[in-house]
Amino acid sequence: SAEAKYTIGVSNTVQGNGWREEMICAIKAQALASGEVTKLNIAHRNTDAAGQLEDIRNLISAKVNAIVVNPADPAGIQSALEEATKAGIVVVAVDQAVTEPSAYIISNNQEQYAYLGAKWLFQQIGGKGDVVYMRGAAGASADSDRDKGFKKALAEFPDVKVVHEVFTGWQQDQGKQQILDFIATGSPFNGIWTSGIDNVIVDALVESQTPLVPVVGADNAGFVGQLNSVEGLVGAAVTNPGSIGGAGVTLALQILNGKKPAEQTVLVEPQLWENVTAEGKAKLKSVADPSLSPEWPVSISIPEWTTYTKDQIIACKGPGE
Amino acid sequence: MSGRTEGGAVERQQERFWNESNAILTTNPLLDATGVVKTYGAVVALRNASLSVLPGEVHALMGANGAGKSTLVKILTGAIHADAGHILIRGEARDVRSPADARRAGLLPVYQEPSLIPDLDVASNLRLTDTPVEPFCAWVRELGIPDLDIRDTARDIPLAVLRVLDLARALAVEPDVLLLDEMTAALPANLAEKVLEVVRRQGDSGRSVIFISHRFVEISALCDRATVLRDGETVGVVDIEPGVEERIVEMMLGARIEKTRVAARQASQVASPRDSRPRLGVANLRVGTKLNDVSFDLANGEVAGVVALEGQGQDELFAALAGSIRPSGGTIEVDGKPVKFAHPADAIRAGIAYVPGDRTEALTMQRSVRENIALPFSAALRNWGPINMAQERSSVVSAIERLQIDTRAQREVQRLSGGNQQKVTIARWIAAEAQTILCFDPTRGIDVGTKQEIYKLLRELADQGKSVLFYTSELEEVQRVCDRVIVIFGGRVVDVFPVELADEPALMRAAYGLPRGAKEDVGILADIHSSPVAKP
Amino acid sequence: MTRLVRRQGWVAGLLVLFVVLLVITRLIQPGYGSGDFGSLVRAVLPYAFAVAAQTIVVIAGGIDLSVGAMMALTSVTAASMMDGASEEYALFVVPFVLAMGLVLGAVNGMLIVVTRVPDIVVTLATLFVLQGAALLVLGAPGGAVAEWLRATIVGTLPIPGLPGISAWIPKALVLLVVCLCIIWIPLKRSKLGLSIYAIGSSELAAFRSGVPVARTRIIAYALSGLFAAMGGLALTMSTGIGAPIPGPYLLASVAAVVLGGVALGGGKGGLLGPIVAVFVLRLVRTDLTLLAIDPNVTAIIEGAIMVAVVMFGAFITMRSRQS
Amino acid sequence: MSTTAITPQPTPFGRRLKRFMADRPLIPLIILLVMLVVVLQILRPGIVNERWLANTVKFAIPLAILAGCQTMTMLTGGIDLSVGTVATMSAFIMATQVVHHDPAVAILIALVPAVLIGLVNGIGVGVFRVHPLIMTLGTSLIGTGCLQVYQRTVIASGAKIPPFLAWLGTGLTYGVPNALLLFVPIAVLIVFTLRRTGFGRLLYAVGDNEGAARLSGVRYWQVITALYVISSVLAGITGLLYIGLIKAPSLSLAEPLVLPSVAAAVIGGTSIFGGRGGYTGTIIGALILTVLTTLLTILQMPEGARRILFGLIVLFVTAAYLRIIEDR
Ligand SMILES: Nc1ncnc2c1ncn2[C@@H]1O[C@H](COP(=O)(O)OP(=O)(O)OP(=O)(O)O)[C@@H](O)[C@H]1O
Ligand SMILES: Nc1ncnc2c1ncn2[C@@H]1O[C@H](COP(=O)(O)OP(=O)(O)OP(=O)(O)O)[C@@H](O)[C@H]1O
Ligand SMILES: [Mg+2]
Ligand SMILES: [Mg+2]
Repeated sequence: SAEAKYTIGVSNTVQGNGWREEMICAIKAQALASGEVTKLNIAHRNTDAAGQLEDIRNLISAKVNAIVVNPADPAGIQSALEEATKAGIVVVAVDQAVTEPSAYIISNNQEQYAYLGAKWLFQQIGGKGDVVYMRGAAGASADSDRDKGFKKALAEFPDVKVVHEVFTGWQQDQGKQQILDFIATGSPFNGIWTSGIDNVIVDALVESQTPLVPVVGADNAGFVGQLNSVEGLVGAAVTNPGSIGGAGVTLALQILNGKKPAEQTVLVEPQLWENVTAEGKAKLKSVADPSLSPEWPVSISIPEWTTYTKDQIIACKGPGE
Repeated sequence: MSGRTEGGAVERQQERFWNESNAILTTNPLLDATGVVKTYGAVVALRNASLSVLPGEVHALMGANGAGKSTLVKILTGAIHADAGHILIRGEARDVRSPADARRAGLLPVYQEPSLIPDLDVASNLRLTDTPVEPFCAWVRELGIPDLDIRDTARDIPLAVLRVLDLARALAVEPDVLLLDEMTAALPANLAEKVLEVVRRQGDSGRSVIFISHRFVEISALCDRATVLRDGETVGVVDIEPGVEERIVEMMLGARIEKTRVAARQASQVASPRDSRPRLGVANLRVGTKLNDVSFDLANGEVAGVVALEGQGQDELFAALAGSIRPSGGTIEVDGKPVKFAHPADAIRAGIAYVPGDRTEALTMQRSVRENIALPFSAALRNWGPINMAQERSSVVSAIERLQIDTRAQREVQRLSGGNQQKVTIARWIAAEAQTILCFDPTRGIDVGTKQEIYKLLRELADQGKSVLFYTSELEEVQRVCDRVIVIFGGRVVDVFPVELADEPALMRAAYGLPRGAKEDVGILADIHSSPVAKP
Repeated sequence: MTRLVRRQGWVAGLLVLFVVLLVITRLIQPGYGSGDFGSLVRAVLPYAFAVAAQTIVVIAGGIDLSVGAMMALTSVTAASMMDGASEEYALFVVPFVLAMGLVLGAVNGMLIVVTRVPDIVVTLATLFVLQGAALLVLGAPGGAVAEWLRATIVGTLPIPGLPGISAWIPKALVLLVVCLCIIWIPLKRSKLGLSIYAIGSSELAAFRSGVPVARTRIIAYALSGLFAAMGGLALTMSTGIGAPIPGPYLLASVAAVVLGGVALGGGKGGLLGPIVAVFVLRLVRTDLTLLAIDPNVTAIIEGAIMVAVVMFGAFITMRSRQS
Repeated sequence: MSTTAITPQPTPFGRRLKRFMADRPLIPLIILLVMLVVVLQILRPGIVNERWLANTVKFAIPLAILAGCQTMTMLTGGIDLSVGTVATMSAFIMATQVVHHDPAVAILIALVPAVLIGLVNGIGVGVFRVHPLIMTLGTSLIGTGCLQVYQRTVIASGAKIPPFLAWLGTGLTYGVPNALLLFVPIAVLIVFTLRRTGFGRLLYAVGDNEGAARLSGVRYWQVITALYVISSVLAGITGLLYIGLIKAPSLSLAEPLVLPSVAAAVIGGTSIFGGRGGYTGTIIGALILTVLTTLLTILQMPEGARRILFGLIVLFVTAAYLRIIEDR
């Protein structure tokens, strides 16, 4: 392939979360696999939109060729992205859209993610009943996108009722305590929709010997394993690949090499893997990966967009490391 | 066992008709407080206190430790609020709700603890209280501190000077009533004397002063009348005249009087067996620029006094012997073996205990009396394990009894009266059975009765073969307690007196660096000493 | 002179450190210029206000855990009020939000005075309350900001005849300096300022010196709220939106306060030190990005620097005490 | 001793009650806890059952142990903000090491960083006199960074929770959480240490007046170093217990417990300025916070309102408690 000549900057605002760690590793692995990147410049920490503005401007100062950004907020970082484009830097937003028109977007469709899972769940419980709605972090924009999708599905099933709505803050411990508290109230419920804090929920159901109800989660290794192994558990994993970061690198390199995509925005549509049909079971079996950390999504690659091997993403090494 | 309340009722009845001094009653009182009550939980600080101050008089407020003097001052100046009582200022009821109110009413206190803001410089402290700078500086000079820089931070100023600044700050606004709570207790003789002069002039110029002190010399030199408190109750008001001390002591102590007399008699028998080998040997000790070349020995069974004016290096001497600061030269020997202290723990291991003059340096104020006394037991690593509660308790209780600590508020040392806090600092080392005790002004703010007990205690310790190094700012104490007196001036030992020769004028002269025998007037206290009640 | 060195030595040291870091930055990235400095100042802006808010209560002997939440609330309030409103409307929004910070800060102070609950608990409680309120105002990041407000922190202050210098004076810096000085300098000179130091140094001594302790404390918290509101506005001005989840401003503010030489017990220090400390911390961040250091190692380095600087400070005070 | 004060009139009942409470600050705290439980039961009749109690205790225990770290450090006028990181580290390291090693070995390996961080904290605070807040914040940043670097080396190895820890963390015996097996000895040890050992006394003394402690022969650095190591080890143990409870190792596992652990200690009556407080109050404080969390989970209301309510209740509980125990 082409010689290595580009420096790519990365900006990410959540640290210590399995999904985001996988995203960073995918970025590194793809940069290495492409052979076109000399150096990655990664700003990766817990911060808000203002902090991300700072990071992006620092990346501009560092004169990178492209910036792959997982935005803290679609609108909040517009000014820095604009500055980047003006400085001739290619900007690719992953995971979430941004409002800056000059930026390219390759992102998971968060609204669709929630809609798909919720719709499956509501069908699964026969179109009526009580569901527990375990959201992400209050005030996060990904959470409000997902809420839109969930509400859309809910509107299609007038007999489904949300009996309990809480924010897990995307924290395992909080999610577990919340569901255990709810179980203790003795209120009946027919299904649980989670925003990715999933395996602790199944654990809680099992531990408290509550009858298992259908659970929708993300494609985290832990949850996928449970869908395969926990007896009597009915559920579905909706993909939300962290490897979207790798896709972002590919897109950025394409643009740098003069291959602009037709559309400014590329959406990666989620898939749903359930363990009810034989076909679904087979799919789940094939994607399960017990060697991964339970917080890591199992979809470690996106066909057509990523070219690294599993070993490469697990090694989590970028060019020059 | 303190017997503080035993038999109190009878005497109180006898002394209830306390308006004995009818002579000056013709004028209206400037400040008149009656029936003041203040309780802290189960502790009754003031039961029924009254105080009436006439214009232009210096009025002593007397009482044993914990009698409620400071509490009364705090109430009069709005720092705390009474549960009951009437306070009239110039015949009018005034609601003094805060120290700021008190200021406006012309009442200015100097509390027992310094009240300058530690992190502000002196100038800012003045500004904070709207004190005019010029008069303040004039007063400071008058009070014997010629070289104060008002840009110095209060924290860096020595305690004695801070007390003087507090006083100067009060004087500068020309208050109608000045309330001085143990103003002289922490002062060396030379500064104390200036304070007395100034206070006396206040009275002359028609202002009133409420003066709290445990030193009878000062009371007799200064005051017109005295109000005596006992257990939070006013038990009498007397005119100060020759021979009145005995009566005041009786009123103050009530049933405790008998014990005190005995104590005083015993303490006056100054004599103790002496070991030939010195317990502590100090040779050519130097600390920074303050202490230059000090040498002396301290024998087993000896009480050696140290006398010095303010800032002559005595603080550094004690701190170095206590392992609190490192000497810059010279040697210290304990039982003939040279020692080097890097930490007070080293000194304590060598049997040397240090009682600082400022009790807030020595006490953990939020902890109980018991924990404070037992603190040294736990200090060493090997004693970090379980505590033998019974053993600890017995040694703590015996120390408490020996010093007659008023343990009514023992759950937190900060609730004890100043004098009782002071006792706790000593009790700690009695309980720990230290071999050598360095006492820096241990009777600061302690009432007469207790003072006698402390003298007696120090003598007893010496009789048991322990050694005591005893710095005092009250020269008359020297003769009661010490075997020998070391006088320090300018960071050097300038003279060593056997106790027989250590009368106050002689000590005073030596402390000023004058050679023995030179006859010069060194101030009011020396005068007073020749005529016990000398009133202007 | 020695007194000046003793009092301002730490701040001077920080300033030197900042300049050294600037030089290092220039070495790492030879093209680092005035524009990049402008970015630095804009990044500093919200932190600086958060730190000012923290500094004033720490000097008064307290601590304010609600700084970040207060910024979030004021930011979402401003952003949602300006959303869809006219440009002129912002002229009303700004004073409104500042007043809101002032009042909420005063409420913090009053709760501390009235309930006598330790300030750390009161402000922890208000942290939740303010955060909750922010979520009620805006459930997710959003809102808008008036264009002229955004423009106040973009670009540089033109100084006629001196284009070279003016390129190095970003408007954001001017705004920061003006906002801080307008409050801090008169305060520092007033008796109120002295009283704030006094209650931080010794509450008892302050009370006995006639300082109205309760009122002073309330004012200190009110001013803290005001600074936090400025911080919230700065957030909205730089991002153009309001975000209900507070950023990392709380811990950063405490760290910068300590790095800036303000004692956590109260009564000591000033505003300049912490502000310079914020600049230093942000510049370190920039350098780490410019150097393309492994992001996971970045956390280690930032932590180590923080500890090392404070240790160094402790070490020199120990030395100076011994001599 | 005849020194008890003579009180003029018989004290009214209200005052006597107050004084009784003031002498036993635990009682009003427990009353407040019970009140919260009653409110919960009223809002959700039937929730207060055996299962709920077990859940509450299970979740309160890790919080209570971390709050114990805060209590002890706060007694000396310090604070330990690194407990969250330390707990997370030991949990994560154990879960990944157990894949290669014996559980016992894995646990030992997992506690090594805890000891190290404690030692660094202790030396920084005790010897170099760095403010504990900054010191522990710094080490927790450093620890987090190290953990991130570490996790990259073990991504492929997966994670496992030893059944023993899962049993301890989630198991019940006759309806009683097994975690009490670990917690009761720890709690007794902490209470005993604070009340009846020399080390405990020194914590109070150092926090109250360091200078006075020094003059009594206490070496500050020894006390502080030992303290922070103990605090860190306790945090490490908490991490092991917590991973047994949550069963999902993540890089921010115990981080959310840090602020609540400080709050629990303060609600329980320990002064952040040092010298005052104790562990029994802290345990109740942890229970109060846990019950409060449940209360707010159960109440259906917007998240914003939920947080507002949480803040207000914490403030109210602390204020009410202070009112009751204040003896004046
Ligand atoms: N805050 C408090 N809480 C409880 N008891 C207190 C408090 N303050 C003072 N007391 C008690 O009130 C009594 C009177 O104390 P006060 O300080 O007025 O004595 P004093 O006459 O000034 O004694 P001294 O000569 O020793 O200074 C003492 O028994 C003391 O223990
Ligand atoms: N020297 C003493 N003088 C006065 N009271 C004392 C003394 N020593 C102990 N006490 C008090 O006597 C009571 C009983 O003493 P004991 O030794 O049993 O304490 P304790 O019950 O072990 O105290 P704790 O466990 O609360 O520390 C306690 O309230 C204690 O404070
Ligand atoms: Mg007194
Ligand atoms: Mg007991």
